[in-house]
Parts: sequence; structure tokens; C-alpha cells
Amino acid sequence: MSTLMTEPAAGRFGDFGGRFVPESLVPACDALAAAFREAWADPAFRAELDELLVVYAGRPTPLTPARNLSADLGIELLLKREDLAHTGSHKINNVLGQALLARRMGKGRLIAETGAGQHGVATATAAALLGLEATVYMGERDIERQQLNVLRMTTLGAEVVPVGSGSRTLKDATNEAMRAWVSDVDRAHFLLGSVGGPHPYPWMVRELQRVIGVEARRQSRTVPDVVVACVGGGSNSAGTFAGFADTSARLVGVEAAGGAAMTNGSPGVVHGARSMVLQDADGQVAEAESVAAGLDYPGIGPEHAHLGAIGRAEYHTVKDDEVVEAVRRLARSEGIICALESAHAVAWVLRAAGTPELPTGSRVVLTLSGRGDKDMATLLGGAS
Amino acid sequence: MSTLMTEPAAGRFGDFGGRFVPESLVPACDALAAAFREAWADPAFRAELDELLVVYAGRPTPLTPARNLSADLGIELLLKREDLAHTGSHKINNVLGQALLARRMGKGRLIAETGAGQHGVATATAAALLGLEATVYMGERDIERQQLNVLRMTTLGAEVVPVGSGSRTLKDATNEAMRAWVSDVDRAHFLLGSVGGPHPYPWMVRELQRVIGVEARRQSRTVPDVVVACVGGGSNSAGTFAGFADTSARLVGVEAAGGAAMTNGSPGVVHGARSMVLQDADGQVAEAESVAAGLDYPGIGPEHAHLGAIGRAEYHTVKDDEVVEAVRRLARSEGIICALESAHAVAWVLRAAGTPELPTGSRVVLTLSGRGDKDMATLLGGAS
Amino acid sequence: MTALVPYVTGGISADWTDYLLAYQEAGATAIEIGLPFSDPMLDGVTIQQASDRALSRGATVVSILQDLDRVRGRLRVPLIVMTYANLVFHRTPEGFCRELADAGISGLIVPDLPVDEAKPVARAAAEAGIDLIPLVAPVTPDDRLEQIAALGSGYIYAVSVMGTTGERATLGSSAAGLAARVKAVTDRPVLIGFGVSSPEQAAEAGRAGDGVVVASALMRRVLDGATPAEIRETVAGFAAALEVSADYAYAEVSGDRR
Amino acid sequence: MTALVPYVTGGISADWTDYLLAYQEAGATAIEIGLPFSDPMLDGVTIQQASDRALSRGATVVSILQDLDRVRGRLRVPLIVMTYANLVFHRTPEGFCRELADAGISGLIVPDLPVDEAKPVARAAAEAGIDLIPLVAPVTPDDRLEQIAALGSGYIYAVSVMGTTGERATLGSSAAGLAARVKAVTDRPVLIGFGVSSPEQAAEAGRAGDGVVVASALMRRVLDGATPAEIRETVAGFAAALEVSADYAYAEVSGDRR
Ligand SMILES: Cc1ncc(COP(=O)(O)O)c(C=O)c1O
Ligand SMILES: Cc1ncc(COP(=O)(O)O)c(C=O)c1O
Repeated sequence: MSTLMTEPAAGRFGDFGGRFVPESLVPACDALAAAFREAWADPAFRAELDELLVVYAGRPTPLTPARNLSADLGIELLLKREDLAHTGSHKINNVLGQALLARRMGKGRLIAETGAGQHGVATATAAALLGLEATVYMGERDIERQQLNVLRMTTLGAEVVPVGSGSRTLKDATNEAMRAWVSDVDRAHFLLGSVGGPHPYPWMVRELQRVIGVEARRQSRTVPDVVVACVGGGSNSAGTFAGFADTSARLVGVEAAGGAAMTNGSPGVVHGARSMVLQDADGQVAEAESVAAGLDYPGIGPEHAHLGAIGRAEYHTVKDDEVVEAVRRLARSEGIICALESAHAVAWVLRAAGTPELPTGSRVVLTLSGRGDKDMATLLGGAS
Repeated sequence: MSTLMTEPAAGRFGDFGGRFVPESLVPACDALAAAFREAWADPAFRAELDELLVVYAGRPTPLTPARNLSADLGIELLLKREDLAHTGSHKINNVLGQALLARRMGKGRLIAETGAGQHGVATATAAALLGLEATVYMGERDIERQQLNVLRMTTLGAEVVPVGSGSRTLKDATNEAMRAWVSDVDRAHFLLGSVGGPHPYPWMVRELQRVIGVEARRQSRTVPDVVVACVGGGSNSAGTFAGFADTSARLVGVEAAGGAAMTNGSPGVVHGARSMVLQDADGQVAEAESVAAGLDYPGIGPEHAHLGAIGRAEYHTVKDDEVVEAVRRLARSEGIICALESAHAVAWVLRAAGTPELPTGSRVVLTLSGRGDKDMATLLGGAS
Repeated sequence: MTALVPYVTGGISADWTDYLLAYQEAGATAIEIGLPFSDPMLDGVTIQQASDRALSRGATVVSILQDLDRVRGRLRVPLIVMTYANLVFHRTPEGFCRELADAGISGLIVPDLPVDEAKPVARAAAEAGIDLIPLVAPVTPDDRLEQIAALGSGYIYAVSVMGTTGERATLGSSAAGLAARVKAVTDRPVLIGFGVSSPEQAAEAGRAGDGVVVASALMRRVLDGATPAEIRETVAGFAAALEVSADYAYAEVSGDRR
Repeated sequence: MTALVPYVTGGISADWTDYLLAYQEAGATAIEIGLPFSDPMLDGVTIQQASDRALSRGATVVSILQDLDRVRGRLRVPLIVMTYANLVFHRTPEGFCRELADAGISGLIVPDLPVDEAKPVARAAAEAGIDLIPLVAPVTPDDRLEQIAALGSGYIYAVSVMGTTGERATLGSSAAGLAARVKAVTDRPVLIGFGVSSPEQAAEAGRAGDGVVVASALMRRVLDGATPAEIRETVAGFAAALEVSADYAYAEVSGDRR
């Protein structure tokens, strides 16, 4: 199995991936791929990143046995706690790596898109730490529902640019970020937040998130039966899966029912890669609709499309109300308030446990991609 | 130096401490002291707590070199990252210990007071994890300014009881929690959040927070010149100081100018202990006034009063505007948004660095007691 | 045969000392005067509000004790002060007890001063000729009851319920048992207080102990605007239930030295 | 001597095909028709708004190509389609190119289809008899220019600025240099586009290349409500600055096969 392991030639994962970008961006993508390839093979770069992950970002994050839920559900549930990473989600793993790379490439500015704001906060954080400028594009709808993260970004010194076009969510913020990159490609690094986009992003981001899976694999001691994570663009799941790709563990990605590119999409080209996309009969990209801003996205990273196509990973969907209930259930059973995004994985486990989908006695590693502070207002709104 | 090391006889730290509680609570305090003494000496209890601290709460928290600020200030600044602990502050260390103890004592309910809400969130968390009920008393003024934490507590299943008496802040919440305890002393454990209150609390909470100092001491490798932490009740500072009590490090506690019991108070008896207290000529306890809800308290733990009296620790004050500026400065230099409480320690370092108070070249370990998500709304209000 | 000790928060109104006269007329055996404290940890909502009102009127220890000058000549019943430890220690136990004695106070109750911490205050009270009236609670074990019975002088104050002050529908079932346990270890008279809300409850408590303290039930009415004359009727109701007469009770009350 | 290629977003209004006639009358050498895409990554605000308006009017690839029936008889200038890769791949490159050819389109520009990904589309375009017009950018290195010059047929589209489409105060300084570099590696004519906002800029671009594309400057006016007749004057201004005459340009334009 070469997928999840090596650099994909020409950025291809089977039929998916590639680099569908304006010619203006091709040299930058090439330079980025080369720089990452070289840095990733450079022990000094790896050491600097690893040090930051440990002394700054709080890695390794624990693998917490969810004892109460396990007893209730008749399975053994282990939670990989990305909610405890600095800034509150797995996004920091990728961001620190790319920000170090940007500095190594002599870039003075980071451009990022964000949905839930976690990637934007992580980017603003790394920019502050490394003395870079940061501009974060965020859909107006997401700005409304993730106010806390907007305040955090501006406190960190980043510029947050509201995006009012289209669905005013992550998809549109990504368009705007790519436009901004084209206009400042010499000085700026486009710090993409997930495993989508043109080559080298899907590969690079998965490599930078691999640490989740590697740690979880080590911490879980024996190979679990199932590894599960939520899927927006697919970075926390890709990083998690990477640690278990060469094991017998089932890999399960959980999508938002309203943004389920794997389940309800078809092949298409958006944001620089060929992958699975929610689109209409004409090929216009559909607007996703999820309570979780970070999963409110009509695409998915190309490697997931490939893993799904070859049957190595399976993808399921959960609905908004299951997700809200999963946040509460996890909070009340284990004292952990997870992000609405992460709660998708929890919701699937709650539904599947004890059914043939997830038989009693299964050992499950679940990546809790982030903490839920940012979602408290949404939860309250939904509850009242 | 026996202070910071052993169980204080009769709960006395020099002239301070003791147990000034209604007779109705004396047997409960006695039982609690005995139970803690026994549990703390029991390797099984310690192992269970240590395991939770590691696999659940994310300990050890890193000691992060603040490289940019260090360069700017001409000192070596190391940040003990309690902001990365589960629930976002050091409060979880104490809470997990007391909650395990409560369960061991057969209690079914936790009662807590909270100011910033971090202690309340931690209590609600431990209650969920251990299957206990939780009732959290919180001043109405604090409920307004720490909305996020109120939402977190209710999501975790705790009951939050607004306290409208007096200054409607931590002091009054503490009164109310003690009243609630008197009324349900058999079934409930009063889970006090700081190193104040009657014996055994100041000792027990300091022991449970000692982990901060022990880790920091190990992580800092050589003994720092100065160890600094903010002081509300004084638990994060007491825990930090405990790790360095037997070294040559200067111990510095930083109070809110508007709640500076050490600096502006006089000996008095509040909330069960004799300590330093802000009070008027008649002995009525004054209302503190700080932008940081967790430091908005007119008292301080008795061990601090003692450490100050014998000159082992020194106490300084910083003003609200310095504190708000410190949050921003740390965010923009290091990418870390700390709690307003924690920013008191940062503010003192910013002001003192390069002066005789904190000479150039000093090596400083600073405990960042919590993260600032909860304060974003306050910061915004203050900025506009 | 049973002492009736009604309570009033010092300084709660301009004419608060009139309540003292009213209580006396109605048959009080002694009167408990609360010196209001900012953080009345053991008090329920009623006494909290009464304390707040007095403090916001500017009442202080000094002003309250001075107010007593207005009624000194007319008061025959003993006065007992109840206040929190901080007000005692703030003026030093010696200074505080001397001030009380100078103002004609004969007893002192400090609810957050358990026997373990009480020594300096007990000494100062004894020197000033004031009874330090210790508190016992339903949860106090017997060996500790003995220790407490050895502290101070005059009454022993039996807290009838596990809880704060405040009105309750029924008298704590622990009151009688506690009073009996106290009586088993000491000859000192036992006052029962906390939550004695009606004459019926007072009568019940009176059968168990040597006297009752009625506080919140009166202060609730004072807060609601009851005049001294109105309150006198209320207290008289308690007195009738307890079958005390002013004269009789007066002679009985401990600490009476005027 | 220089080609003028004005742009219109297909389906932007009910009478959008009238703009085609107006452009032709005003001296257009060829016309670029945008097939609107939901996520026009390389377009600035003006073309985004134009695309949104067309899509919200219900425009589809099919409807836009059908609309051309209305003017086919009167149009003599070649039509070039510009759209994003997803619309091409969604219908398959073969299917898409065939549809274009059937609708009388002679060229295709796909801004997010770099040479590395273009092979299937280039093959399909060639089979359908359509020019795939590749794009080059100021940052494209010379060796890559050669590769690109070997792709497709007809014009090469030189993106004059590093940025999105949209009006700009001055023509990108890189335009002339880029055109010269392209000409050094190929004989194919060079169209210059992106940000050509005024007749003066068009004249400047015209001196560097073989033609200019004018898009946002026209679509801004269309969005603001300019009629075909008004737009004709605007285009005529560009034509005058470029010294093109409709007849001359028509004869010159690559891909003209009607
Ligand atoms: C907490 C959290 N989890 C998951 C996601 C989804 O991203 P991905 O699928 O790339 O992990 C986000 C995106 O914002 C997020 O904030
Ligand atoms: C983040 C944080 N730091 C500090 C404090 C003050 O408490 P202590 O002085 O006991 O550490 C609080 C109290 O709420 C807090 O939330």
C-alpha cells in the first residue's frame, strides 16, 4: 500500500489529486513541493518542528480511555486528544510545519482560509511565533457562528478578511485565499488547512498530521479494530489513518450529512485537485450545510477519494442533531466538550456501537480533533 | 523550611491559617483532613490520580521558552503551560484530586465556588467523569463576564447557581458555597478551588497543585533566578512555589491591584482561615475590583500570608490596563493567548525586566495558569 | 421556665433600639444583637439582607454599641452579641470584649469560632466579664461536646439544624437529641436556635432545651417593615407558647449582671 | 494589426447575446464567452459577480450554448469559450469539446488547467476541431513556456499580471516582457489579458502582443446596466486605440473557420 506512505507522483492518489491551478501558481506549487520534500528529509527541520510540537504545542496529546462511554456502549473507546493541543485542535500540527517551511523559503506572509476558525487561529498563532504576517479569509457566515475564534485571531495580530461571496463559508474563503495568493505569490505562503488543494498540499498536510496517527498507534499498544475520525477536508482523519495504514484496523471517516462529498458527491475538480465533490447536474459546486463550520465544505481531500475508491477506508455520515447530542453525551459521560466537527466521529460511534457496523467488544481509536469552546454559542442556540 | 513541604499542624502557617468555620462543619473538615492524609500516603490513590493527570488532563504540560519576549526583554523567560491542561487551566489538577477523594469518601455531590469559571468548569468536568453531581456557585457579575464558562458548565451537566449578594463575585460565591455545604455536609464534598479556606484546604490544594512546580523544576533543568505566578486565592502560585521552595529561586506572586490582599490588606479571618484580607477600618471585608474574575477576591491563601511575612516570597501588584496589554503582547510575540489572571504574572515581568526588580539576564519560570478564550469578550469590550 | 431570646440586627434601622424595648416588653428573657458582618457565612437570606441593610446604613461596631446608650436606662434584660470572628480579631479579642462590656453586653456568640480556635477570645471574654457562648451542632461528637462545654461560660448554643439560619417549616429533628446530648455532659443551660420559626416550634424546642433563639422569623418581618409595636406582638406569641413571663425569665437568664 | 477580444459572461442577462453583436459591430476580432462557474478561483470581483448573476438566472452550459442559436446567422467573428476545469471534466473533455464545436465555438480557455493536467482536454479539443488556448503567466519559466507552446493550438494567452482578473490603474509591467518571451519560443500569436482596463492600456498591450482580451472593464459596465448599444461605444474605443478594423481583424483571427 503506497497510499498514506510516500509522496504521490505528480500529486496523484489513483484517479484523484493532481494540480488544477492557474499557471501563475504552478511555479509556486513546484517550489513548495521541492522545499517540503527537502525539508522533510532534513533532520534539522524535523528536529525544529518536533521541538515546537513538544515544548510549544503540547505533544504528544494523550490517548484517553473513555471509560464511561465504553461501559455504556460495550466497546473499548480510546480518544486521541487533539483538543488538548495548543490552540485547541489538530490544526496546529500542520500549521507549525508549514509556517516553519514558509520561513525557510523566505516568505514574510501567511495566507489562510478558515471555516471553524481553528485553522485561522493556528495560523495566526504560528505567524506571531515566527514573526510573519497573517491574513485569514473567513466566510461571513462562519464569522458569525465562530465569533470566539475571530477574536482570538485578531488578538494574535492576524488580519481576518470576511468573505461575502457564494455560501459565505469555507468554500468561498478558500477561493478568496487562493486569489490572494496569486496576487502575492512571491512574498506569501498559502497555508492551506487541510488535505485538499493542489499538489503538494494533500501530501504535505497529511505528512504534517501523521504525528496524530503515529502517536495514537504507539499509545494504543495493540492494533485497534477501528480507527475513526471526522472528515471535513480530511486532515485529522488522514493524519490518524496514516498511523494505521499498514495495520489491519478498519479506517472510518465520518462526514457531515450536509457536506458529505464522499457519500453523496461525484468526481470533480475544485480548489486545485480532482476529488469527490458535491455538485449539481451542470457541474456547479453545491453549497454544503452543516452545523459544524469546519465540515461545511462540499469537497474532500483527494487521498480520501482514493482510499474510498479502493476500499481501504469507509465513509459514513451523521446528521446535525446526532452531532449536537454527541457533544452533550461526551461532555456528560467523560467531562470532555469536543468541537462540533469532532463530535461527528463520536456520533457515528454512538449510533454504530453494538450493531454489525461496530460490534460489541470492538476496540476503537477515535480522534477528537478539537475542543468545543468555540461552539458553545451554537450549541446554546440549537438547544433553545 | 517546613512551609510548602509538610502538613501544617492544626492547619497553621505561622500566624495564619487555622479553621474558622461553624461547628457544623468541623467534623467534615476533620474527616476531610484525615481522608486526604490517608489518601495522599496511599500509593494506589496517587497512582490513580497520576494516571488521570497524564491520560486525561494532558500532563505534564510543557515548559515553553518564550523566545521572542526573552529576546525583547533581555531575560530568559520560560512559560509553564497550564493553559494546555484539560479544561484550560491549572484548576483541573486540584479538582481531579479532590473529586477522587470525594468519591473515596463516598460523597455523591460536589459543591464549588467559582470566579472566572475555570474552577467551576473543572469541577463540572470531574463530576461528569466520576459520575457525581455538581453544583457551582458563581457571582452574577462573573456570570456576565464569563459567559463561555457558564455554557461549558451546563453542557457538562452541572448546575450553576447565580449569587446576587454583596459584590456578586467570587467572595460571595464562596459564602454561598459554604452555606450549601453546611446544609448537605453528609452527602456533599465542598470542592474549594484555591489555597484558602479552613484546614485542610490550603494544605490539600497546595499538595494537589504541587505537580506544577515539580514538573517545572524538572523541565527547567537548572534552578531559575525567579519563579513568578499570579495570585488570586493563590493555588497556581502555591503549586508552582512548592517545586522551588527548597531552591535559591526568588518566589514572586503577582496580585491584581484591585484585589491585592498581600499588598494592601491586613490580617483577618474570612472563609475559614486567618490570612491577609482587604478590609475597612471596622473589619468589613472590602470588595475587590479586577478585570480578571479569578483574581477579583479580597483574600489570599494563608500560606502566602506566611511566606510573605517571613520574606520567602514577595508580592507585587499590576493594574488592569497593564494586564490587558500583557495579554496582547504575549499573544503577538509568542502566539499564546493567556487568561487575564495569568497575564498578571506576564505584566509584572514586562514591567520589571531590565530593572533592579528583575535584572537583565535573569532566568524566569512563569506559570501561565490558564488560557484566554474565556476572556475574549472582556478584552474586546475593554479595547472598544 | 424557658428562656426566650429574640434577635435583632444592630443598626438595621434608625430606631432599631426600639425593637429591644419591644422584645423586652413582650417577655424576652435576653436579647441577641447581631453586629452585621459583610460575609455572614452561616446566615441564610434573611439575616444576610438584614446585615446588608444595616451596613449600607453605615452601621459599625462602634455606632451600634453607642446606639445602646439611648435605651440603656430602660433595658433590664441581658444583651448578647452575635458576630463573626473577623470583627472580633480585627479589634483584637481583648479590645473587642472590653468594648462589649463597656456597652453593657453580657454575652458573645461567634458562629465561625470553633473551640479549637477560641482560646484567645475565651480568655479575653472572661477577663472582660462576658460569657463566651459556644455553639454545638448536631454533628458534634460527644467527646467534642465535652471540650466545648468546658469553653466559655453561660449558655451553650445548640444549632438545631445542619444548615444556615433561616425560617423552616419544621424544627430540625436533631434539636431534641442534641440538647439531650449536651445535657448529658454539662450542667450549663442549653439555648436552641436556627430555624425556630413559629411559636409551636419554639414550644417544641423549649421542651428540649432551656431556651430558644428566634431570629429570622422576626427579621423577616422587620425587613418587611414591621414596627416595634407590631413585632412586640409577634414576640409575645412566642413568649406565650413558651410560657415565659418577663420577670421570671429575667431572673433566670444566665449572664445577667445588671 | 492587433486582435481585440472582448469578453462577456454567458447568460448574464436575457439579451446577453446582443452584446456579442455589439462587440462585433464595434470591431471585435473575436469574442470570449465565459461559461459561469460557481467557484471562479482566478476571477476578481467583477467576473465573480457576473458569474453569480448568470448562475442565479439559471444559466447552464447547455442554456448558454443554445442561446447562441439566436445570433448564429449574424455572427461572423470567432467565439472562444472560457471556463473552469470542473465544467469540462464534469461533461468529460470529449463530450464538452463536442458540445462546444456543435455550438460553433472555435476556441477554449481553461484557466485552472495547467499544461501538466491538460492532455485529455487537448486531445479532445483537437478531435473536436477546437483550439485549446493555453495560458502563460509572468512567473512561467522559459523551459515551461516551450512545453506550453506545444500544447493546444491557436493563440497563447499571456496573463499580464500576477493576480486575478479585474480592472487595474496600470497595465502589468510584466506584460511586455512575457509576450516577448513567448514570442521567443513560438510563432503562435499572443493574446494579452487580465486587467486591460482602458484603451490606452489596450494600445500598450497591443504593441507587445498580437491581441488583447478586455473583460472586467466591460463586465463592470454591463453589471451597472449598460445596454448593448452603450457597450458598443466602449468597445469601439478600444478598437480605435488598437487601430483594428472589424474586417481586418476578422481575417487575421486564429481559429476562424466560418
Ligand atoms: C476541530 C476541527 N476538526 C476537524 C476539522 C475539519 O478539518 P479536517 O477534516 O481537515 O480535519 C476542523 C476544521 O476547521 C476543525 O476545526
Ligand atoms: C486561569 C486562572 N488563573 C488563576 C486563577 C486564580 O486562582 P489561584 O490564585 O488559586 O491560582 C484563576 C481562578 O479562577 C484562574 O482561572
